[in-house]
Amino acid sequence: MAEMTYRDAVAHGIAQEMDRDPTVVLIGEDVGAAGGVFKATVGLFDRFGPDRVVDTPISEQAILGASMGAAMTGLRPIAEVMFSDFFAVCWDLVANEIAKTRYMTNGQVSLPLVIRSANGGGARFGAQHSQSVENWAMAVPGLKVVAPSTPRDVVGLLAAAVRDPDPVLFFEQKSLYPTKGDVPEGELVDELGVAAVRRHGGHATVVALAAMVPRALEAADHLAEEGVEVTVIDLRSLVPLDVTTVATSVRQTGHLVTVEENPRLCGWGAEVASIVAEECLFDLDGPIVRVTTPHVPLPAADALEDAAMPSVARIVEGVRRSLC
Amino acid sequence: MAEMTYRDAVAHGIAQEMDRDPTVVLIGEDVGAAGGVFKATVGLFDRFGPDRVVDTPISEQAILGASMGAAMTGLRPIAEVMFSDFFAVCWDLVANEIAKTRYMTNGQVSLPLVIRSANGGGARFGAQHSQSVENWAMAVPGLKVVAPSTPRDVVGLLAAAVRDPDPVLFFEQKSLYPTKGDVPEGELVDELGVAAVRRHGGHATVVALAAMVPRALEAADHLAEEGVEVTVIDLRSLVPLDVTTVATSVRQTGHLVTVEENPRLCGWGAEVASIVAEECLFDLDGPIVRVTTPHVPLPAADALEDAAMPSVARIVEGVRRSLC
Amino acid sequence: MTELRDRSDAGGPTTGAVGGGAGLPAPAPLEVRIAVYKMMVEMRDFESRAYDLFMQGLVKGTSHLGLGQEAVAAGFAAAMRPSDYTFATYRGHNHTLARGASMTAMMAELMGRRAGLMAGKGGSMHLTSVPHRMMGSYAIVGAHLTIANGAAWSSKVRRTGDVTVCFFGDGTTNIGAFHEALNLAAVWKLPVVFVCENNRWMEYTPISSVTAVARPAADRAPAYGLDPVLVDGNDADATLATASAAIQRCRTGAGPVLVEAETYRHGGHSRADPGKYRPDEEVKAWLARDPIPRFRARLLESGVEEVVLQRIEEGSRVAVDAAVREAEASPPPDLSLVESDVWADGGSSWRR
Amino acid sequence: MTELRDRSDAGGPTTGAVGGGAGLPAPAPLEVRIAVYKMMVEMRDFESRAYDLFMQGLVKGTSHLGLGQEAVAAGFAAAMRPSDYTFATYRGHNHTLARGASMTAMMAELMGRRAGLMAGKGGSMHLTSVPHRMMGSYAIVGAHLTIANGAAWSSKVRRTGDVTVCFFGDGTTNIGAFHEALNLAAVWKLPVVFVCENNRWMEYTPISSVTAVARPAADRAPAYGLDPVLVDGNDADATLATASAAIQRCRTGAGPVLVEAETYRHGGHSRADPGKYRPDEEVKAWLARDPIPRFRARLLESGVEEVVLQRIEEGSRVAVDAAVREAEASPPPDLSLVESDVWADGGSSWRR
Ligand SMILES: Cc1ncc(C[n+]2csc(CCOP(=O)(O)OP(=O)(O)O)c2C)c(N)n1
Ligand SMILES: Cc1ncc(C[n+]2csc(CCOP(=O)(O)OP(=O)(O)O)c2C)c(N)n1
Ligand SMILES: [Mg+2]
Ligand SMILES: [Mg+2]
Repeated sequence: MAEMTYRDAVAHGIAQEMDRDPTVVLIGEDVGAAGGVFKATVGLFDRFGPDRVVDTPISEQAILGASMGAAMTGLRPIAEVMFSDFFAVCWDLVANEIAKTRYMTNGQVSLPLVIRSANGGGARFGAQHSQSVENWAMAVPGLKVVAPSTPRDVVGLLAAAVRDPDPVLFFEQKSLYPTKGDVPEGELVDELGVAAVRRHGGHATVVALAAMVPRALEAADHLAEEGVEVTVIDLRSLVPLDVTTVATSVRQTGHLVTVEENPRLCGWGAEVASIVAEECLFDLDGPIVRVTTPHVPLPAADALEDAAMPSVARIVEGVRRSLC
Repeated sequence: MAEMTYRDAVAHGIAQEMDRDPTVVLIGEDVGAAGGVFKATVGLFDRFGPDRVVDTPISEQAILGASMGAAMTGLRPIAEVMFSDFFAVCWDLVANEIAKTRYMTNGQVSLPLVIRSANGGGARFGAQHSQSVENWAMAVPGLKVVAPSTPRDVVGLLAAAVRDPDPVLFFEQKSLYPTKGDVPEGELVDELGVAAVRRHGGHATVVALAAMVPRALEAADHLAEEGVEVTVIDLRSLVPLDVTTVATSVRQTGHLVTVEENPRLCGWGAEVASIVAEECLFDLDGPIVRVTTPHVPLPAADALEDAAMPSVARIVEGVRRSLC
Repeated sequence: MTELRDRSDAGGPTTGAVGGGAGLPAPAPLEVRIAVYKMMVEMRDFESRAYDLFMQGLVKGTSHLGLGQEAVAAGFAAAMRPSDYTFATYRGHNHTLARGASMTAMMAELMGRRAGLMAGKGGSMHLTSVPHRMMGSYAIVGAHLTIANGAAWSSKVRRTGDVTVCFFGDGTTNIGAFHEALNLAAVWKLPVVFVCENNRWMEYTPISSVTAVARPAADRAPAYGLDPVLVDGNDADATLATASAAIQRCRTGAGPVLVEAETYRHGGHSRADPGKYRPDEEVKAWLARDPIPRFRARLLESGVEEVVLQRIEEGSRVAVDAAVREAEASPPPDLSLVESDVWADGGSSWRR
Repeated sequence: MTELRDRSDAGGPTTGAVGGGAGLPAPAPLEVRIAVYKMMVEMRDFESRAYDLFMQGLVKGTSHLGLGQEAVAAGFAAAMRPSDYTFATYRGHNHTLARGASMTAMMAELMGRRAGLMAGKGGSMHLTSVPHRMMGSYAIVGAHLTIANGAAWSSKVRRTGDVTVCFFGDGTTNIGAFHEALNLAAVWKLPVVFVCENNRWMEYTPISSVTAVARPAADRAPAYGLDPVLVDGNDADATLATASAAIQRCRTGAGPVLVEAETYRHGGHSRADPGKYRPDEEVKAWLARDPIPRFRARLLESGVEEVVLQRIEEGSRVAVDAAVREAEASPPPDLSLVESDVWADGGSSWRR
């Protein structure tokens, strides 16, 4: 058991997979000699050399295209898109090519490929470097979508993603990079699509993802002080989606609150809410409440950004609303 | 009153606005001399000339960038992205620049700009030319999103979009191009964000968009034969979203079914369902049912494509499921 | 031969090969040239029939024909070894045939039948045959140039010596992905040949009206430190020679090659488009340069007997007839395919 | 002077202006050059202070400084008329100052205060001042070149005679949008000057290691039918002269100009980056070419009195001090701004 940061867990997890499988390569802007702009790939260049840890020009389409072509023909690339906002400059590769090619070719082509990206707000970087776009990915059939909330999960889910035969978008929440947690020694591999129940409580089910998980847990502490006990589910993966764990909990609590960092419309919470409203409607004892960033771009100033993103207070208030 | 096709209504609507306002310009691939690949801009080049109806290279980023820069500085461009699938090659302009610039500049920049695109399936064009991506747009704060279902609405909503001071994504459902309908003589201007109730019935509320509207109406006919009377709401616009009309109807019927052409996850129906599950939960007498294309890319073969998209039979079945 | 020189001594495009093969080296062995002729005839027959079937409503959706552009596909395919990779566009029938895919499976794919190359899931614009190293036809302009880089990168990392050949149109040279792909290929010295089939039209728009340079690909080669290479794309000897030189250069690790092949499509852009927007004289002049009769005459000159060519032509007709018959006999795909093969486990489930 | 010639007679890049201004025409009038000096000094002082404030935690988030690159911003701004448009990147403080935006508003924006140029909603990477025709700083590489085209297109359609100047880095020349923007500008003959500030580094990666040509912008100009233009970006006389010529050319309707200005950033890429990845000698050599002392010496040679320059320097310090004071005194923005101005009606409602 070693304590490490979420940031270091990324490099640790990549190293575990590159050590194991010589076909795993890492590609992206400044991922090599510089160790990544978030310092999440430090040491890999020295350890695995420039043939396996490859710096690129500012050409996100070329990065993902190269990764896709390589995945089609025997490599298992891990590509980095530096900020998830930049998926917009290479969305054609992600949504139209990588997601659809196995299907269109009736299974002729396999794309074992991971695309990592720094996602989310909290760093005062403004509207073009702070988005939570996991719902962009979730909306496209053919993509698996993962977003760990702890250093341990970074390693376990990254290993699962690299070993998965399908394309996986791996969202690293940038506000979590400095956070610390225990990571077990030895090889660590998780399964995609298994949520984690981070806290048990009978009054309501709170479903969160990535940076919203610690915040939901903090809200749960506050609520416990007033006698409200909530279950907090960390989804960990949006595709596959662990409907079983969510539905089981909602059947017990009768109340559902989702906590999403993304702006309101068509977030993953809407999907979860719609599933529950179809499959567990008669188990519900109160409205399904979604706590999200309002449907606005993120502002840059610290005071404004803090006011925009779901706060502990807003989560607490959301749970209260769901209970009435 | 003149009968015209949805296709002709596009050119008619554009002409109405170009006649009225000399700052309106049309830009895109083959929109000019060729009259558009869907023949939806026929006649405009001859009528308004090459300075106002401008053919471009295959450079979607350049098309939308030029439109944005022009909108910032005194023109009101209507840009065409030939197939909505191609939004993926210029998503940075749409999602990061056009959507966010007013906000980021604290209102210094206005972007009166319409982006038209042929959306949706049914033409056997396969997975990269058949997507319904209105939910991609809905998920991005700063974009208005419109999708007419009739020739009349094409004209009225296009006029509203062109006159709107904000960026509007205007989705023309390509399977509707050959359909016909009456368009009143004289200037026609609608309001964005007003849904239309296309049929009244007390047993359930069916909410549909674009090509799913006629299909939902057909399903309503079938259901009426078995004594089930449904209200069919044509949303017409996703942003702004006419929550009032939907909620009012659900409060009366107690049942909600959404009919979405998009693949399942994070479609607009999920958002509508989550709103209703929050605001009208205690009005619901049955599960909220979403009828969507399954979460797969669209296949090309006619038999497969027909099986994938929401059919009248699946809508009927969905309504029945919502009633139990 | 179109020489592939270092950039240092390159002034303008290398135009030696353009204009009917004057200045070419001794042509390829006769059996190779005959094989090229056979490919071209089969492409022509296959696509002509596909067009008829489209007009009869049996080919649904859309199709983009390479009628008139056969010498590019055949010349390059003949210069490739079986393990080399092909990437093509929606105008990819010829390139798929050229790598050896089954005519029946292709025709059935166009018709949306169970026997289709992808069981109907891809359609005309997405023909793919991985066993033939035909790595796909791509329907959105630009992306596949970057994907081709990936296959070439993989070949380089895995040290297989394979070369990737990537075809695209003149209109494609104006999209961003073209630029990113060419730069990366050059910086990484990838074994990839980019082949621009310049048929002068981007759908209904003349390429010259939307492009800042006269030769959309060749005039951009120097922007990537590459030699400009132009070839007469309607001259099968010339395309074969250029292809061989380019592929050879890649195979030796000298980095990518960008070729511009000047050619013309005989028909419209897609579907039922009659192509009326093109000036009559332009069409007439290019029809007179039809690569098939031109190459046929050249083969006769080279001593091939008429009967050999006739046998090829007859065989092609028979093969296409059989393919159409078999495709028509194939039922529609099983509807369970709709939800199959999103994932490698064969399914499409997104939940647990 | 960097001559702007027709492509026809252009061999390599026009390098006349590089290397200290030898061969330049008579410099601009003294009052213009003094104004340029004043701008440069203010930029230097403003950004040095912004860096200190960042290290003190008062500037949050990120900031990208143009320390060392001032001669580009000042030279171009001095050649523009007030109605011309500027588009810049996240490294846009200098360009925003150069167009006349208030130091206080800019500093307050960096600090996330109510008095900010965008009331804190944009931050350092998005400085925009429409009244000064500073049409924005863009934080995602590439897009703004295409947007600049739009402003130029609009000027052309509206026949205003205004010119758009668009700044970007060397690393930006490898992204797709660069290619699309340059081609469209050339085809449409837009009045836009694209200025590549080649500071040799793309974040922590040397541009030469990821680019297929030696001069990332100039060597690509011919791919768009344009003249390659190189200028010593650390020589304010040279940038001013090149800017004037380029803008003049655009103003007369001759189409776009692509300029590559060779320069260097004194500090790291962003935030607290010390830029240690750069070779010591490289940094030393470029610090020795610091555009400000160099231009100062040149002005003295031209007969400007020392006291004039000292007064400028003193005035700049005072102005920056005042700006910092005023920005620090400003409260955080009103929280209602979070949901304001998504739409032109001032609000952000998505429902009815
Ligand atoms: C990104 C994108 N934009 C537009 C289209 C629509 N489109 C399909 S083919 C085509 C013309 C392509 O021209 P060219 O590259 O010359 O190839 P050709 O069809 O002549 O073989 C266009 C604009 C597309 N498929 N993808
Ligand atoms: C599309 C995109 N990819 C990556 C980045 C991250 N990034 C920000 S600045 C930068 C380097 C830009 O280099 P250059 O264009 O030379 O400009 P400079 O910073 O040197 O002024 C990178 C890679 C980005 N902002 N946008
Ligand atoms: Mg073409
Ligand atoms: Mg740079």
